[in-house]
Amino acid sequence: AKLDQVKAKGFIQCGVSQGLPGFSNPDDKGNWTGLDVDFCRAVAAAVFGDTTKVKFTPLSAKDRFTALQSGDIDVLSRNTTWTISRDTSLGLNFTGVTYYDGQGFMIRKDKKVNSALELSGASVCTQTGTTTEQNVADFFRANNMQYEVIAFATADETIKAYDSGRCDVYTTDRSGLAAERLKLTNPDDHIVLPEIISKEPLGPVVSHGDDQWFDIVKWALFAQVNAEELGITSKNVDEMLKSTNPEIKRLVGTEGKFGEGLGLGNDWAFQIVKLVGNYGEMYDRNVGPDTPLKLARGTNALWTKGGLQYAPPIR
Amino acid sequence: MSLTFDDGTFIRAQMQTPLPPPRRNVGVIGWVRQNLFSSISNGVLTILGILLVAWILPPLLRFLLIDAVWTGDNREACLGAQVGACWPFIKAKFAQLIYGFYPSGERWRVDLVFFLGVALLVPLLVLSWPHKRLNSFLFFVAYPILAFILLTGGNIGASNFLLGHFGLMQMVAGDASVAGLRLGFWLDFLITTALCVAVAYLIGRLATGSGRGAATMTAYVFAGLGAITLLWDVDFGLERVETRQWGGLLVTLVIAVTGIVASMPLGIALALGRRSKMPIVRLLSVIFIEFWRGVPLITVLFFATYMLPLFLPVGVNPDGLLRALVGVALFTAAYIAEVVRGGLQAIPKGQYEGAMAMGLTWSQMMRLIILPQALTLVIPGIVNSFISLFKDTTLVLIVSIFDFLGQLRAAFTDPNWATPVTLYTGFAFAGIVYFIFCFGMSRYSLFVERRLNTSHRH
Amino acid sequence: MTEAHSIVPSDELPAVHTPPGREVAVELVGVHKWYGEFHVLKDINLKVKRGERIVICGPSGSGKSTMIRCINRLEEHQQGSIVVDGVELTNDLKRIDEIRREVGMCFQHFNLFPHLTILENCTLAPIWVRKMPKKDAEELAMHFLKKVKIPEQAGKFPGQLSGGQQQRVAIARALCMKPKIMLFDEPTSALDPEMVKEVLETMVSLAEEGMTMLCVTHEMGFARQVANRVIFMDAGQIIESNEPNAFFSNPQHERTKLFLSQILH
Amino acid sequence: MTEAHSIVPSDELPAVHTPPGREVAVELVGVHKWYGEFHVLKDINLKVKRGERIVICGPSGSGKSTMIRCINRLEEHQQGSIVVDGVELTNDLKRIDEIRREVGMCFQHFNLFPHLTILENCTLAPIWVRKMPKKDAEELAMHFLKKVKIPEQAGKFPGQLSGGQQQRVAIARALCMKPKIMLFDEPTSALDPEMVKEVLETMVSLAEEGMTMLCVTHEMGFARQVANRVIFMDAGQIIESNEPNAFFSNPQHERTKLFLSQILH
Amino acid sequence: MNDPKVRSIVLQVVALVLVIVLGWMFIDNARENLAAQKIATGFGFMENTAGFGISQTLVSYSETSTYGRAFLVGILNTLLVAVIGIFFATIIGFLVGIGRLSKNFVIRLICSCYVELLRNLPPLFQILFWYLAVLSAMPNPRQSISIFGEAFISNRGIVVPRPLFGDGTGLVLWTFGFAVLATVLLGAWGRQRREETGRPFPMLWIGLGLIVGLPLIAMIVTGFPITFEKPELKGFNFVGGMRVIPEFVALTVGLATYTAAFIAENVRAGITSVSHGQTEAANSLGLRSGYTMRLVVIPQAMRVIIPPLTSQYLNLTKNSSLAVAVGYPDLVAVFAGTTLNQTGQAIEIIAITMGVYLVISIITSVIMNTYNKRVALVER
Ligand SMILES: Nc1ncnc2c1ncn2[C@@H]1O[C@H](COP(=O)(O)OP(=O)(O)OP(=O)(O)O)[C@@H](O)[C@H]1O
Ligand SMILES: Nc1ncnc2c1ncn2[C@@H]1O[C@H](COP(=O)(O)OP(=O)(O)OP(=O)(O)O)[C@@H](O)[C@H]1O
Ligand SMILES: [Mg+2]
Ligand SMILES: [Mg+2]
Repeated sequence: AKLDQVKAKGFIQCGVSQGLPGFSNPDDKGNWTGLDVDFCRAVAAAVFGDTTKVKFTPLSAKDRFTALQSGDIDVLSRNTTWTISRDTSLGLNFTGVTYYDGQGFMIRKDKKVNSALELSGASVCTQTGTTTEQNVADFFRANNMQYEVIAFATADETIKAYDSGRCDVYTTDRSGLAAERLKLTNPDDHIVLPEIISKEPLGPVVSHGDDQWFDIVKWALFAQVNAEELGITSKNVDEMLKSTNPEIKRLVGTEGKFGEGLGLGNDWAFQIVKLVGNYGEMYDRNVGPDTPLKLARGTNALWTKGGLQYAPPIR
Repeated sequence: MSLTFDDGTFIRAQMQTPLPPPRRNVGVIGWVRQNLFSSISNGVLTILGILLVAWILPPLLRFLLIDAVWTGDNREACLGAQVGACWPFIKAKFAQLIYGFYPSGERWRVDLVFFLGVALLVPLLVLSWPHKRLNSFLFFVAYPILAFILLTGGNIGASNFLLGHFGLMQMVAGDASVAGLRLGFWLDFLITTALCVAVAYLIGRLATGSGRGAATMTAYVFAGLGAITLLWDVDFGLERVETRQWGGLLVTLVIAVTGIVASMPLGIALALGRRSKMPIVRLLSVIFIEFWRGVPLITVLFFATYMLPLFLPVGVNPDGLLRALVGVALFTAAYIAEVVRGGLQAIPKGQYEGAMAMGLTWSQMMRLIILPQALTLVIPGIVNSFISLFKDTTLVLIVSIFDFLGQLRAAFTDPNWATPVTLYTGFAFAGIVYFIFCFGMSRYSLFVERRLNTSHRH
Repeated sequence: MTEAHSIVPSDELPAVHTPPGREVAVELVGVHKWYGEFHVLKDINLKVKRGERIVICGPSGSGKSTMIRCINRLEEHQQGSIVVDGVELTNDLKRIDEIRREVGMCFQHFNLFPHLTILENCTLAPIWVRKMPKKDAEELAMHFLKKVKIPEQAGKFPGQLSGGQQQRVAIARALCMKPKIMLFDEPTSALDPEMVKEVLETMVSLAEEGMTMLCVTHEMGFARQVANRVIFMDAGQIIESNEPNAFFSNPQHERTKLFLSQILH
Repeated sequence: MTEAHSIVPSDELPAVHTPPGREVAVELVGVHKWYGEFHVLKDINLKVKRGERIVICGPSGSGKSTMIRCINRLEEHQQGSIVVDGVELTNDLKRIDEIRREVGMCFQHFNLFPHLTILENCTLAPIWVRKMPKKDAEELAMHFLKKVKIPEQAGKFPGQLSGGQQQRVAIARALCMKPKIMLFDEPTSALDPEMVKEVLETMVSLAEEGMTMLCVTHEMGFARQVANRVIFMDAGQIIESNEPNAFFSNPQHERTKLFLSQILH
Repeated sequence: MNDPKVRSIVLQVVALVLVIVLGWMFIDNARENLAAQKIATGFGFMENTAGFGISQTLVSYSETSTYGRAFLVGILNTLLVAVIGIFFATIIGFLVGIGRLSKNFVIRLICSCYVELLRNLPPLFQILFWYLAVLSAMPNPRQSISIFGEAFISNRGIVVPRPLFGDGTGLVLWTFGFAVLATVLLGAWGRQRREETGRPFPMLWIGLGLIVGLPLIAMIVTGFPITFEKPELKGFNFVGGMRVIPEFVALTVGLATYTAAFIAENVRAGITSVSHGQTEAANSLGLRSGYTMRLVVIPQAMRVIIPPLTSQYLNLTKNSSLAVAVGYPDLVAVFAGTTLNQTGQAIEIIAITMGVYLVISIITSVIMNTYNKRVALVER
């Protein structure tokens, strides 16, 4: 089974993106950081109790699935949109949603546009991706608007072209908009329009055929979300071991033997929270308001706070 | 001094001694006159040229030096209205740009490889340095083997040779191993060697009457191959570093150097093939050359990544870097072949005849007479190809290999350094690095060209 | 210059006009030349009258070619003055072009244009320099090609001719500009004995028409037959200058004697 | 072949061995050759004895070079047989290599290797073909360079030598293989008169040592002095073959008479 | 057995057998692999709706067009860049190459710097430089530079009026065609007259007059059937008219100047390979330096220049695949990029792309080789 292979290897091979600010990018020391990366570390924490036992493979959009199919990587945590065709026809399983994203527009304030529906005739800068260009085309066609699209290979050139006035609007996933905004000469002169023209639930993927491994990856995320819901953080998790709240006890492993079902130790969730943190911590650390990206929780808030992050209970 | 008669008769009585030349055209003014303002149109051109320089240089200097930011820890330092290059960004990412994701504890291995490379290359490049033979051997044979062991960690765990693929060896040897070396592999290797030697002997016998030469050649090749594999298979206790973790300048140099070294012999062979009198050999060479020359390197690398695995037996999945290396080498070889062909065409027939008349064999003639001259003639073309190759290494990003530029692009995605000038700074720095290497090659080739030119040295 | 547009009516060349006061075709006074530090020409003094035919000889490397090349400014001299056809050679490009139009040159290595046919080689300069209509230029070229006995080669390329034929084309090409002065640099080197004869015959016939000629050659037969004066050079200097009979029968200078003794073996 | 490894001990070359039954060095019987449709050599019959010295002359394009080049198979003949040193020339590569080792050739255009020094030019073949140790080869090369009087040029490159010096290097290079037969193709074309003399002197001294020589040349002085036989070719055929005195004083064929009359002007 | 013929036959047979065995192995493996991975193959996808927009289309195209149409658009865009880039690269390359041999020190220095700088920097940087430099130099559409109110230059590109053809256009076009023909014929006659009489013929002016004048007269006669759709600033952008987009300009300029640096080196090598004697001979005939260059040196240098020049043309064409960096929709961006991303049919798409480039390259090679044969020297 995958778990045994991974244990034998001594590390998890995790596919990440080749560089997406806040999700997976190398930091000054050459370590991969970001939301997607931290999730891989969470899985490593669950399996090994050690976040360093993970190796990263940067993958392009084109070879990410092949890498998974061929077993080069154990888990793919690389902003991959969950769609039915990918879930069913590629021999893969999506394990959950680490980030609810959607394609949006950014525009200069002085254009005095408040809605994407006023964009008729605009020039649109975008990065070639799997669906970005199609989404724009569909949106403008559905609303009977004219447009001109200029598609670049990388985000860096796209934002430069937009900044220099080549385009009226810049479109990409909203997380991307926040990241690229940092590179604008005057970030405050630009606004993000309210419309979201596509649903982009991004989540980790594993390959078909090993349900145990599928469960481990799935529940690693659920454990983080549950931890946030229960108020368990990496700072207070040690105290939480003494908690009497049965829900907390089940999560940190002081009650029940839920780890066994996954083939792991019963402290699996404890390790995740201890070493990586709960979902909120992970979010805030990588993309939250205190980071340069300054992304509000929005749809990624807990269901209790009006967002979509909801995890089945541990019991 | 001399006798001159009315009828034009003249006899010199005393020979003149050579005098030093007059110093008329020396001095700054003389030089300026002659070189800059020798005519009106020349003067106009001179002034236009100076204006052009005055137009380009100042903004460049301002961005790179005057307005540049020199210290800081994150993006905050480089924000602002009139900011030039953001050098702290480069400083923060410098190690990555050189080593990629190579584990920081193991970077001494890369340093050692760099150091050895320079130490062996410099005496090779200095034409007057003695011991060229030993030096070439060290650089072209010993160094690559050593570099391979150092960079990857060696201990490749050789398991399958030719027969192994057909599942034949397992039965005989199983998984037994001695001192970490798998017996199955080595048995397989020996049998394959014997088979190949035999085949070579047969072919040689058919073609030239005596198969001994071909057989010993093959035996030597296999012995070399075996020795190298053996070395690579030994466990030196170095940590294994996958090529995936390599990156930055390291990858750029590995690809460029391997590409250059591998494409030369291949290109020469192709050029000779294209000029061969044997129609099939010629046709194959032409097809090969025109194919590789006709398609963009991007698609070649695409091919290597997405399609090559399809053409190989199931389960054989060569390393990504290796695929890129092969692609780059074949691509460059096609260009080199065309350049070399040009050189071969320029060698007068008399040189061939001179060599033949002395009783040299074909290979001696090529090696000793024709190729040295042809290659010297086309040094500029070869270096042009190398410069292109060096710059084209950036395309390996497609194969998920982070070369120098790829690593830079990855660094751009760090939100901690996302500023309006990050991109320009990065590209300016990369531009300088690429320029240094390419310009070095171009100048060195000029120097060699002059040195090897034996025709007009008085 | 004035008769540039007239075509040759008969087989005869028009006689060379000698404007008054211009009876000196070429005059070199105290000419020195250096190649870098190397002193090639040392104090050359030479006066060539119109219609005179001068043969220059001397050992290899003595500066014969260099001197000839200075006369139409293919090389620059550093000291002294050279006056050709009444015009002094300076850096003035206009004047140099003017002089080159009047001075024909026939190179040691022919220097034919390999990408042009023989006819085109000959008509190139008349058309572009003399602005002669193409038809006239071709007629003129054929006239001279006939004179050097290779009219049938007009359509071929230089690469298709034998050495001797190329040599003759070079002469015809120079003549097509109807120069007042002709410079020949070893016009018979690298030729077969039979060819040598033909080329020399061509030159003799030119000489008979009264053209001013300076010719570097070692064909002593030619010198005897045609030259008004023989000049012997060595080490960048004119050693001896005399009329042919005296030169051959009674050389004065030691160096000349030695040289002649080796040639006439 | 057997003495390939011995070095020359003194200034003298070893006497040429003549194995019994091999007194004929070169024999051409009914040789024909075509270039495409062009019949260059027509029924050539020639027998050269060991130690014989033959001069070949004739007008340009008569096939002299072609014939010489057939003898060491730089050109292929289509009909007839050529036997060199007892070996018949066929397509067999081994044999051709064997013959080329025994036949030295000195080209009309020298064909020196410009990227090698003079010494390297001379030692190349002894080292790679005769497998001689480098030191011995160099000694041998210096021996012959001395013989042609240019030992001081050994370290230079061909491009730095004058034509006459290059010519002599070409001779020395051929001799370093210690060939039994030497072929010379116009060894004095394109040379200065002073140089011609030097080259011919070298050849005379070789001839005196008894080497078999075939030499294309128009230097009749050389023919008179050295040759055993003079062959006159025209239009691809041997027109006349005679010993020198008879050839010059009393040519038989009309064509020969015409040719000689033009040379001896 | 020592016969070279036998030898060469054996060698060739061995080579052929090797190639066939290798090829067979490849094909066999591919068959097996394809079957095993159930990868969809076939070119049916070319008929599917593309569903994405393209910023520059030389033939009509919209989001509802097929992938096949997008493919065609990509090819045409690539060809456009290649042809125009080659044209300018050749001109600049020759000028700089000749400039490197100039007598003027400053010109020589500038040309050397040009070559060393542009040749040794990656083309990607240069294209980006031009793109961002061009963009930053241009005003936004509202402040666009207006040329007589007809054409506008802004950071959206250069917009010019688009001709709309009404009734009677045929006549105007015919007269235009006639004028061109007449000019060509007249030119030929003029050249002939020049050769015959030596008098020059003012071809430029007469030709211009003909080509502009005749259609103008025809227009007046037919009452101006050709109207122009003037571009207008509407909302964000200009509407109507024809537009040259900045991506195209930057890519073409970048590629042309980059390739020109290589061409310049080839040209220099070619010129220096023409022996000095040729220049001297031309000079001694009285030809001025301009004529000498044009009539004697360049024609001979061409022999040396053409083979590497062909390589450079191929390189320029292939480097046009860098287009995607500046958002120009060339073949690789549109087809091997967006289309590949959307359909995932890597094998077919990469194979087709390689095929297209191969065909373009081979056509270029054939044309250049034909020309090369024509300028080859005739020798014995
Ligand atoms: N460009 C040059 N630079 C330096 N030295 C030169 C140059 N050209 C010629 N020389 C030298 O100038 C001297 C005279 O050369 P020149 O060609 O005039 O000789 P020459 O008398 O014509 O000899 P030959 O009979 O061999 O043609 C020679 O010693 C030669 O080496
Ligand atoms: N490769 C070839 N193809 C066709 N014809 C050739 C070829 N080589 C030589 N010829 C012709 O063969 C004839 C004999 O040439 P060859 O070189 O033997 O003459 P030669 O007697 O040596 O003359 P020269 O004294 O000028 O050297 C000439 O007419 C020549 O044009
Ligand atoms: Mg001379
Ligand atoms: Mg000959």
